[in-house]
Amino acid sequence: MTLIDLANPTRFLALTARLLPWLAAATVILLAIGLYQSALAPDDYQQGATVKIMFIHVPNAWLSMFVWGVMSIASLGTLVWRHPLADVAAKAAAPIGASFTFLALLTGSLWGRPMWGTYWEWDARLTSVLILFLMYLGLMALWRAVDDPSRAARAAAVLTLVGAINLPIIKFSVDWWNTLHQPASVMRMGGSTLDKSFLIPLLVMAIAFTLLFVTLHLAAMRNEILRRRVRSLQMMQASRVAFSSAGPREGSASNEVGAA
Amino acid sequence: MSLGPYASFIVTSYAAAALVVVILIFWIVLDHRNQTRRLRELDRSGITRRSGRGAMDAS
Amino acid sequence: MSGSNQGKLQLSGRGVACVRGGREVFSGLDFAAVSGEAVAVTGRNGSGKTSLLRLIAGLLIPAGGTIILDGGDAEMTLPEQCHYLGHRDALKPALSVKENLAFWADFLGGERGDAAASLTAVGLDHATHLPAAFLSAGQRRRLSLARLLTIRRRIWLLDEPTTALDVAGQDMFGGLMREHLARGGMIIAATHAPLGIDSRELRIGGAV
Amino acid sequence: MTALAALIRRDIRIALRVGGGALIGVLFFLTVVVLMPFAVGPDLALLSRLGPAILWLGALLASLLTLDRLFMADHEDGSLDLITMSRTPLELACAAKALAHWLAAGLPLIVATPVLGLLLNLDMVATGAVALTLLAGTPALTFTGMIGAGLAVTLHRGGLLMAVLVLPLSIPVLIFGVAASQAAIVGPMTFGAPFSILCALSLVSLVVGPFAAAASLRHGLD
Repeated sequence: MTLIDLANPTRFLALTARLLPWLAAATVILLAIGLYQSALAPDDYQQGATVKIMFIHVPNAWLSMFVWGVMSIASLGTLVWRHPLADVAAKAAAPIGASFTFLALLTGSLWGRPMWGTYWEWDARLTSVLILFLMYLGLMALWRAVDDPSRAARAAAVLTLVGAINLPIIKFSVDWWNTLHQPASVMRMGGSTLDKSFLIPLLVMAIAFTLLFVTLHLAAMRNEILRRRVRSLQMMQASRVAFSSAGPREGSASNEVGAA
Repeated sequence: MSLGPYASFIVTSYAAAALVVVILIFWIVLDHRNQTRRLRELDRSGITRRSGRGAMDAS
Repeated sequence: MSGSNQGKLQLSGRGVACVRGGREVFSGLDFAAVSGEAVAVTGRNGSGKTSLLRLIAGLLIPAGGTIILDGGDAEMTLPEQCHYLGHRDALKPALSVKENLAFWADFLGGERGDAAASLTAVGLDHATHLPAAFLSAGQRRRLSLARLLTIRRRIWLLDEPTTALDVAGQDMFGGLMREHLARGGMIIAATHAPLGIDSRELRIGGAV
Repeated sequence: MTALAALIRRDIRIALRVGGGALIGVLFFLTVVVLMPFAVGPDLALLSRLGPAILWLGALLASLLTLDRLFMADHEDGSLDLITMSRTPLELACAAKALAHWLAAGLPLIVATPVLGLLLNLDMVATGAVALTLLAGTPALTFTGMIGAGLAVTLHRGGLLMAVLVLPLSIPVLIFGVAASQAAIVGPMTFGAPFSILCALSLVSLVVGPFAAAASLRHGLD
């Protein structure tokens, strides 16, 4: 299967149908292993058992950026290569990416509460993720604001790419803003290298969540293709009504064509 | 395994992650059902795609 | 039917004047119409055809003169007994055909039950659940006509009603208008094209 | 009553459908509030002191900026003509539209307040106070903003002009809204006094707003 083959939505649907069960199974197995290992992981000498939050926080934070990367590539696909599935991929990824980013924020603040004493700290990293979350929501609002998906696709693609360029700048300025105001008061997860007993479950969880994203993304893309198919068929149906009202004979004729 | 004094925070984060993922899955499955149902209804009312690949839609 | 079992309607205007944007569009206009009659308001562009309809509909305030309705429902004002079909279709693209019609039926006091029959009458019964955004200009016009049927008002104020309608649509609309007149309704239509039914012409702004 | 209920249902439905703007208001609110700390600095003590004011300003801007299309859309597609001609008094129709707008765009702001309160380091009492004052005050914002939306139809202009016209009108609401929240958090005033004035402002605007908007719409028709 090359990228050209995938350009045909019908072939893509067939491929998805074959791939999805395997992907789902792999995700479940990896998640089970990851959860088991993170349950067995020892407590951190500084943070105690709260370090377990890391095993879901970090994969979600990783995915929040990874999904934006996927959307950026898809946007390039829309603008440069005009790949017909690119904007489907970009649109389907946005809500999933937003969910992962939300989880990263939520688990981050639940992790921060025992560590810092507040749920929210205007810490550079958390703040950057918050801005990323807002950008995801803005992108979803953009997709929702325009009824015609192919028209929305261009605008969303431009916004996604501008976001991808802007995110490092935002990250940098937030870092600068943060250190300007409160020099290194926030204790982050030990600066030293992670112990192996944490690293392995973390890696497994990260891979499991990535697989989860791929599975959900493919399924959401399939839905999006079907949604567009429904839309174009409905528009055909709307225009057909004009014919059938011209006379009953024509209407029944078109029905027969459909039934054949 | 003991979760220490902050057990509730750990459990809440895992539960929230599970909840959000389940909602996502639920939404995607429901959406799929809706779209296929609409396609079937359209098919019944005699509207098919010009390319005539209606048979592939079921897959 | 609200039409036939009520008395004769007589709409009359005396010395009606209309000023828009500081410019006098027309003045001293006298006109009359009775139930069962269609009046075709004609005139060149800018002669005030639309303004006259909007004056009757109460959407503009006359600069002079009076417009009186005799024989109507005494409890209702003139605009409340009219249905105005303007250039714009008053449809929400986000709502389905059925939802659009049901809203106006609820809001303007029509029968929801009539909605389905009206949609069949104008040839939109296959599209009831589709968003109005999918409709073509002619189909949107047809949906407006369905609203005209659902909300039974004795006086129809029609502004270029046949624009965007195809030949079959114009035939259908002619039939609807004849039915309305037979039921004791009144039609006042601003039009360039022939209306498709017997009508009395009211020419305004004759001086060129 | 069915007429008004139908109008409210329709407006909420449109706001929630694809292309509707109900949730964009919340997103705007969220963004404005998140921007504030970048200007003020991440000092949590300072933020929690400014919190009620920031939340109120954000809610004020969010609810007013989403209002300018309230009558414009209906005017552009001709719905307003039919609404004006109907048996339902235009004042009541205006009130129904404003209520629908508040339900679709105003209530979500109040729901979002606790989350934003967390970001601004407000404690439970403070967040509750701000949410309560917003609940009492945002109807006033919507119903005064409606006057501007009516004028926008008359003037054939929306957007910033409308904001310039309406923002001064909402100053009293802002003053008593923030005062009531501050009173609940730090004192020294009692919460009751500014809060009851806030409620009174809302009630007055519930009466004045529809009449003013309807008057301006009647003159704006042509």
